[in-house]
Amino acid sequence: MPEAMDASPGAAAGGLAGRLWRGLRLPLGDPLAVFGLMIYVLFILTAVFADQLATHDPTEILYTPDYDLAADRRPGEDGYILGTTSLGRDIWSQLVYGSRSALLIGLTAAVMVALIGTLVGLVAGYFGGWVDAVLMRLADIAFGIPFLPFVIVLSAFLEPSIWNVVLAMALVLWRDTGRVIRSQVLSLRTRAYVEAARVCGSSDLKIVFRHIAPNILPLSFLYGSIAIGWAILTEASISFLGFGDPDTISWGTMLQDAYASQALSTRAFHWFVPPGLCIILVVVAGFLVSRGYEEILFPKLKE
Amino acid sequence: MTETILDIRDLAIAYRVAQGEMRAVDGASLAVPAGTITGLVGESGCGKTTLARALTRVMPGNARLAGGQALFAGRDLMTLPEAEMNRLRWREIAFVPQSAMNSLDPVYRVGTQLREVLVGRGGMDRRRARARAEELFGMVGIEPRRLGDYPHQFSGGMRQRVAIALALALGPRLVIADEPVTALDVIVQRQILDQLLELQKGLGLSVILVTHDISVVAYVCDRVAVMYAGQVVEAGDVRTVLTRPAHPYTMGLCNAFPHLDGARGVLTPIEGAPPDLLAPPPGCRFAPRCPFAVDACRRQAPPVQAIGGTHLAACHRIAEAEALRARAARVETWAAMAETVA
Amino acid sequence: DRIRELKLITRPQAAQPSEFQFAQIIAQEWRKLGLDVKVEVMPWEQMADVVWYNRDKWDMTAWQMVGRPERSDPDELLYNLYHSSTSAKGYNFVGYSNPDYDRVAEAQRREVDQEKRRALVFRAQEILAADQPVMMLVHPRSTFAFDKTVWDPASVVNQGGIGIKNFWTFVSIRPLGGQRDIVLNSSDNVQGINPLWISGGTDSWITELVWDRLLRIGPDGLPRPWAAENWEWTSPTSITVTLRPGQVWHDGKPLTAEDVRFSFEAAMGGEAPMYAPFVRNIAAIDVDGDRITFTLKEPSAAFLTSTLAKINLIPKHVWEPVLADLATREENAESHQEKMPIGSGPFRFVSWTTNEEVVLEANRGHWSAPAADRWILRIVPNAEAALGMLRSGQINFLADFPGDPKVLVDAAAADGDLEVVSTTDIGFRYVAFNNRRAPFGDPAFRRALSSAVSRELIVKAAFKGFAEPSNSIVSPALPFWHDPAVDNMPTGLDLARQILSEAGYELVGGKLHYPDGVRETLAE
Amino acid sequence: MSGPRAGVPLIEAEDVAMHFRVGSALSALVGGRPALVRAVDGVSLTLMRGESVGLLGESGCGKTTMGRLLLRLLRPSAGRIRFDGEDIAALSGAGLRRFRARAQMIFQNPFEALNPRFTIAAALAEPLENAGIPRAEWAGRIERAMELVRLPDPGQFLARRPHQLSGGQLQRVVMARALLLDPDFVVADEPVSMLDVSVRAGVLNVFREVRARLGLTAIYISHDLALVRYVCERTVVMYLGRVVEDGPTEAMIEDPLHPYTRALVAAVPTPDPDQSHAPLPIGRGAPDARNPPSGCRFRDRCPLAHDRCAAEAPRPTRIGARTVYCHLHG
Amino acid sequence: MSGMRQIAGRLAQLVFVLWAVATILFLMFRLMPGNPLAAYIDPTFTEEQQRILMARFGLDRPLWEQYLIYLANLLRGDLGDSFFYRQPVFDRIMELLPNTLVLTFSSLIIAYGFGIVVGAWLAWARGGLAERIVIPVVLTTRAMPEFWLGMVLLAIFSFWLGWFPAGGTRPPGAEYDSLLALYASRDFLSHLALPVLTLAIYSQGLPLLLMRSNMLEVMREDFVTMARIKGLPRWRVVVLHAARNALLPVATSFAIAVGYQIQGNVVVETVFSWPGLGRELVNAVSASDYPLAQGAFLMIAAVVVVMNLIADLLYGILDPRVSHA
Ligand SMILES: Nc1ncnc2c1ncn2[C@@H]1O[C@H](COP(=O)(O)OP(=O)(O)OP(=O)(O)O)[C@@H](O)[C@H]1O
Ligand SMILES: Nc1ncnc2c1ncn2[C@@H]1O[C@H](COP(=O)(O)OP(=O)(O)OP(=O)(O)O)[C@@H](O)[C@H]1O
Ligand SMILES: [Mg+2]
Ligand SMILES: [Mg+2]
Repeated sequence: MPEAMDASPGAAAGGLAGRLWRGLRLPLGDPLAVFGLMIYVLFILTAVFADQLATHDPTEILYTPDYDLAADRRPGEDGYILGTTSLGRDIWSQLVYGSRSALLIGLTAAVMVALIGTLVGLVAGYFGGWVDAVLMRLADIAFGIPFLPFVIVLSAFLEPSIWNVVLAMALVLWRDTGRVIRSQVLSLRTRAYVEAARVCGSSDLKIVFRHIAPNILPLSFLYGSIAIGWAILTEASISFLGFGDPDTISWGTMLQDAYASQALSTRAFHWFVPPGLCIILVVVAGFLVSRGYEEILFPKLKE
Repeated sequence: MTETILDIRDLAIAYRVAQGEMRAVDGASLAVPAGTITGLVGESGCGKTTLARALTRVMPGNARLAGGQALFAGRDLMTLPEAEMNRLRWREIAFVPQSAMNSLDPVYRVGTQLREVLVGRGGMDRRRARARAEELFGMVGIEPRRLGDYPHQFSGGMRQRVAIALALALGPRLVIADEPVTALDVIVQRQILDQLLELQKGLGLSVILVTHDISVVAYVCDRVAVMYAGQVVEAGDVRTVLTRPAHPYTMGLCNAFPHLDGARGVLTPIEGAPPDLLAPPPGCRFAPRCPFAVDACRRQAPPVQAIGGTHLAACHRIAEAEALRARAARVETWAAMAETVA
Repeated sequence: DRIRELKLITRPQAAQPSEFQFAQIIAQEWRKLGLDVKVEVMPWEQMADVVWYNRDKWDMTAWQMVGRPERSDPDELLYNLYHSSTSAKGYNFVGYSNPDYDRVAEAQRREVDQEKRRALVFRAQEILAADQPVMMLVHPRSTFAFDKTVWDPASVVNQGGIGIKNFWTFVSIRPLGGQRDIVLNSSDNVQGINPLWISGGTDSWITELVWDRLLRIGPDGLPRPWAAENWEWTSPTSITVTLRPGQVWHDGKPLTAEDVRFSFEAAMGGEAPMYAPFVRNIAAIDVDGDRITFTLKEPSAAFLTSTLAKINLIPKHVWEPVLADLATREENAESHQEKMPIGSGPFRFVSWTTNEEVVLEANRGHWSAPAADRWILRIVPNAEAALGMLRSGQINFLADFPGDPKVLVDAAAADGDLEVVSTTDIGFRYVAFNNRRAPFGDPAFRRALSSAVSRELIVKAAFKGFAEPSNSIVSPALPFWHDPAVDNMPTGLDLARQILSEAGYELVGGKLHYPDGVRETLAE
Repeated sequence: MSGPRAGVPLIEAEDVAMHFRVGSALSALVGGRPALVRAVDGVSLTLMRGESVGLLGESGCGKTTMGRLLLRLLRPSAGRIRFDGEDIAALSGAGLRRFRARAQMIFQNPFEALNPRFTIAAALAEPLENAGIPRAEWAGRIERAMELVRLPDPGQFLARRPHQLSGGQLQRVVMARALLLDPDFVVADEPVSMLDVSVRAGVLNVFREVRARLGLTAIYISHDLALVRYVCERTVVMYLGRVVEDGPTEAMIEDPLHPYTRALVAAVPTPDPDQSHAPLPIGRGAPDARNPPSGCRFRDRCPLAHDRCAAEAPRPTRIGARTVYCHLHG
Repeated sequence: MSGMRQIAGRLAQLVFVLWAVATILFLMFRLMPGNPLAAYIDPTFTEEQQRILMARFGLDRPLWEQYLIYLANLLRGDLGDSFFYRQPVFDRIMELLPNTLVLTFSSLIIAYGFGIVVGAWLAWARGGLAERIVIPVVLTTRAMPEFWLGMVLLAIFSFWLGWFPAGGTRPPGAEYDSLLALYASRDFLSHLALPVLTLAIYSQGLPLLLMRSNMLEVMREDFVTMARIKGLPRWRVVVLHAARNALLPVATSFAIAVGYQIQGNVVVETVFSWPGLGRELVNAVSASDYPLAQGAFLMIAAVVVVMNLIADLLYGILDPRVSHA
């Protein structure tokens, strides 16, 4: 009996970190999702140890003492692992540092989208009334804003920076998360156990955090992991269109650089394929993880 | 007596699940006389739907025939080639599902769904199909002009009538109705049952009516079979089974129902829960909940025995039925089990 | 005082890869002198806003002057870029001010005697070389290509300082086979097709072909007769031209001297502000039959190049009502896009599809009718696609190649059907110092920075060798005006350090400091 | 807890109405009237202390809504509800917390009434924590409540999660949770309709017992007259958001006054093979809460309806201990 | 009746959203530091000339007045004059919008046709090898940056194989009587092929996955089981019952996808030199042509909002549960 009691309200408290970790409910049951998580880990490690992995400063223009640019080196040539760009920068180092921007953009965007969307959804769904009305009208507006054009316009005003993508996502893309979570909250709110919590005197705050939030967290993570991919793809598109930040090495700017330098014509596959692959891998990883969450959320899909 | 239209013998159906194979129906036997309504009762999960669906041979992907036969007019439905089975479906054997809302395709008008069956399965031309559809609607008491409506435009009771009309469309010999009134209010339920009775009598249909409500059985059925944990434990004509049950489970079931008139006596629950079908107990499956269980019950499965006429039961103490019935009427008999099964 | 962090503005890599690249290199080198240099990237519009309109707010900027035929005369560059009178508002955005230089620049513009003027132009180049108001980098080589299986290479004209993409080529280029359309590309959109509006660079290719001018700058860089048969200076301020007979507008009406007068007056009126500077010197225009006499306010050596070879001849019967209408409204002629532009040039307008193509056809009735049938300009926004289209035959004249010239040359070598021609340009690239602002007010400091960077490195690293190192704003492509004495400026970090220390600058703790007693004062 | 004092009203509902707006607010703005569902439309109801009342009616007639109104889970569109003399709409803060401790609910679907992520112990601790009961008392209270609902050996359940219990057990846990704080008033919303017949009786018995032992005031919501009869002495029959008949259960079954009640009584099937097959005294058709008929709501299905039924809504008529809303008795 | 009311409500919402977007845009463009016309004022201009130019675009008035004029003009369909072209923005946009729409719709129709069929088939063949191969491939196509995919297709099919032209909508100098004649021509189709292929490859994933999961869900529904119990032919069950129902949300998603696609076109139009609205927006933003950028943005937003509305209405039309409520 006493030990059963320990397992009880403790399960509801138990430290924020622990609760978050449990809230994460990493989709470890699904092999594809695990594969996605492994890709994440790989890229996170690369980003963390970028300084050790990179062989050069990714933006340094490399030239020989007699003023010959070390440009267009093929992989392996002169010790450049993936060769150099036609402006004389080391591709391998750029790729390695690119993972940092990707991680930065991806994670912050994911956190923004998930956090804002979740808060909006929770507040609108649970409290309803005019708060809901205002928030949902804002969501309507956000749904009316074409995203990529918005990022373009935004980058034109602010200094070119990878944060523009994050900012735009925070300003616009919470809408999907917000709406889905709101409708989820609306349905959770009428669940008998939420009603039961009210009958037994739980405050709104307690109900939201104890009974509702834990059930929508996986949904937030689902949207968060999709947002990672979106952010990275958007950053790449923006860079490709020339609105990127030239001082920050990202896979998008690398692709743009390659494209502007006609890597296609010169068949410099070693230049434009790796960043493309990295983008695809990370984005696919996001999809796989989000599918893992989907199966947690809607287990009927499995059967 | 009358001829038997359906003879189910030792039927077993198994589901593949994560933990292994579960026999949802495990050696069930049942004879359905032609032109009667046979009730199939039992608590949730005892395999009623599984049995009923098996007769159509449209089963979930993880289901498998694990033995037995179902002879329909002499032919074994379980081994019939698929093409031939498909010819039988709906023309000979029709089905009324529990939830008519979900069983009607929401995107087609009900008239279209009737026509699909009449034309596609009945081979009628469109004009005849139209006339027949109107006739069917008349039979179940819905105005023919509502053929043009969509399912969601009907109330629950009317949908159930539509489902009955659909089942009767091709003049089948056997109608299997899986809990056709469970989700309905009492008044509507009564109206549907009246309708069903009237049609059955008028058309001379044979009906298998699946339900968990003994009152419904008492109201419409000629015969009844009681299922427990995948097996038919008692069968016979309604009056006999309900007034002189021979199996302790049936006795318990009858005691658990509140009556509207008569003494406001105490209801008696059957303590405990049905067995886990993945690992059913040896011997009689009801033994763990049975206040009359003896050692033999726990060791050996009782055979189905005839008590008289068509009354059958599977119980080791069938000879003492009379005495047991008397004991079963007392609350204490069952309450004593509460401690044992918990 | 320690020298503050200096900011070098450049355009983004996507827009200007070589500029971006040389800015990076230069900053990388200057840091070795003990300076803090930050490269700031901004798009052209923002850069223009800062540099033109906030003249005391910036330190240094990468800049570019493009080669236009009328810049074949050195006057525009010498006077406008560095004369102190244009410092407040005009082209002298660097704020260079030197009375000696002003005198020389004024003198050359009035001097009608070629030889004497040449000496003055040389003198001006030498003063600039000594003062280094800007850090001259290179005259790039403009590189174009065409399909030599379609066009006869002998019929392609290479205009000095401009390259093979020029008026003369388009008029004379000769098809070898059945493909008789010039299909060329541009990476910029066409803004308008308007003889009274100097819009985008690409637009001028079209206006040049559709509208004739009295004179045209020849492949040799000198003005030659065109719609005017000849010209004659009757006094230092008066010039008479005779119209070539038999010219007609594309709509069939004859071209008269009245039309010519109308064209110049249209530019002098308020409705075509961008042409106004070119006709500001005209005091009067008199018409006498086929002869038109221009009376100038003051002598001008560059009048032929910058005015007579510049103003488009427009039909009075088309434009007179238009201009009268515009005079009553806020819009000016720049907003008037003719549905069917009418000129008298060797090509006639056919169609314009936004962001896609402009089609002109040969004006067979022209006295100098082109050999090709049509001139089709395709808008291809990026180099990769342009090159691919050239190789696959979807275009046959590569008129705009923002990409890496080396890739083009390699591609041509591999292909065999393509001919690539590169020509040293009139235009040039440089880094402008803001002369108004410390520490750039000190010529020694400017000289030191300028000599710190090897131009060879710039040529190789930023231009892939497709540029000529330069220390003069007058291109070597104009041999008559270019002063060879200023070429070959010595460079090197050691030299730069020497200049700095001679001028009193000191290195303290690895950072460069002003000479003793000099304090940094900025008028913000 | 004060003992039951018969004859003292605990709950008084006066002319309570609950109208749900369906459809979006914006379309209402543009198109005028929004669609209204009159789930409860003018119900007056008084419950004495210790009294248990069955709330009977077909699906959608507003039973659950009424129950939720009484517990202040909804705020009525009109009318007033007093609990122990206090208007519950005015409650807030500590007053509301006290009310929450005194008025409890037992839910229809025990599988949903407990948060699947909580252990049974955590679920049971929640009301105690909210009521500010000292932690030391929790175990004792929980044990007592579990005993009340006849869950022998509670220790074996506490660490489990809901899906590891059977329906009957779960429903008893839900009851235990409702009884933890010694409430005065309990609303049971069809507590056995999701349960299997064989276990139903057990839960009903517990409910009857607990009510009697604690002197609870209770409302038992159901659409099954036989069940109501089993647990309640008094029954209120609702039809389309209104009360049609109110009185002692036995009398109602013996002699239903309202035509609807009559049909209801006739329709209830019994496990008796000899029951009557006489046609039901009611027309076909389905009630629609969005467009209820004028006057008496039952008139379009009523075999005895006459002109007056369409014209005016029937007023309550008292006949002994019973009240009926029908013009036939007016 | 209530249907009309609902449409009226949604229209009001649409107008509200467009107004909000227009206002946000206005504020963004006007509150930006610096002279909006900087890029278009030649330094040789006199003060007077500059003033005239400012007045020409109404930039000399106070902000609120500009805003009111802007709104009033919007109502009249007047999006102002482009700085870059010195022409009415509306005309430019109307010239480019059809190209963008053709690209969007043709690619989506292909993507949806393919996605629906393959998605349904995958649901049918659930759990098989096909699923294990196709799904990762589909996910990968959605993860590819569109421009990257476009570049690769361009390199292969245009530059190397020479099967398709690399850009534009028509062969050089080709003339057509009308836009329709152009769109109906073979030349146009060959120009359309690569950008459409790029977009279609990118977009097919959504309908495919959606169709598959809907199908899986619908196949579990009672009415599908019932159709089988009725002894209906297998194809009828799968196509007329399962697929027909699974199609509902997919069809609705089409309209929403149009909205999404039209935003994404920005990139593909740039790769394939496609004279459409997206590329014009990029040009306008790069050229600081605010009126044009604003107009193009608004037009795209309008398409998005209208498509969202159509999605709603479509749902109502296609799903009898809503339309016949
Ligand atoms: N597709 C399936 N896969 C695995 N197990 C199943 C499946 N369908 C049913 N079962 C299990 O088989 C047993 C019998 O189910 P069945 O639906 O036949 O019972 P039932 O008597 O109809 O119950 P109810 O009264 O609830 O409808 C149950 O334990 C059920 O959980
Ligand atoms: N939150 C709500 N919003 C809109 N309508 C509602 C809401 N809650 C209930 N209703 C409607 O109010 C009416 C009464 O509902 P209520 O749940 O009270 O009925 P009930 O008698 O409990 O029915 P049941 O026996 O099916 O539980 C129904 O028509 C229902 O659809
Ligand atoms: Mg069943
Ligand atoms: Mg209810």
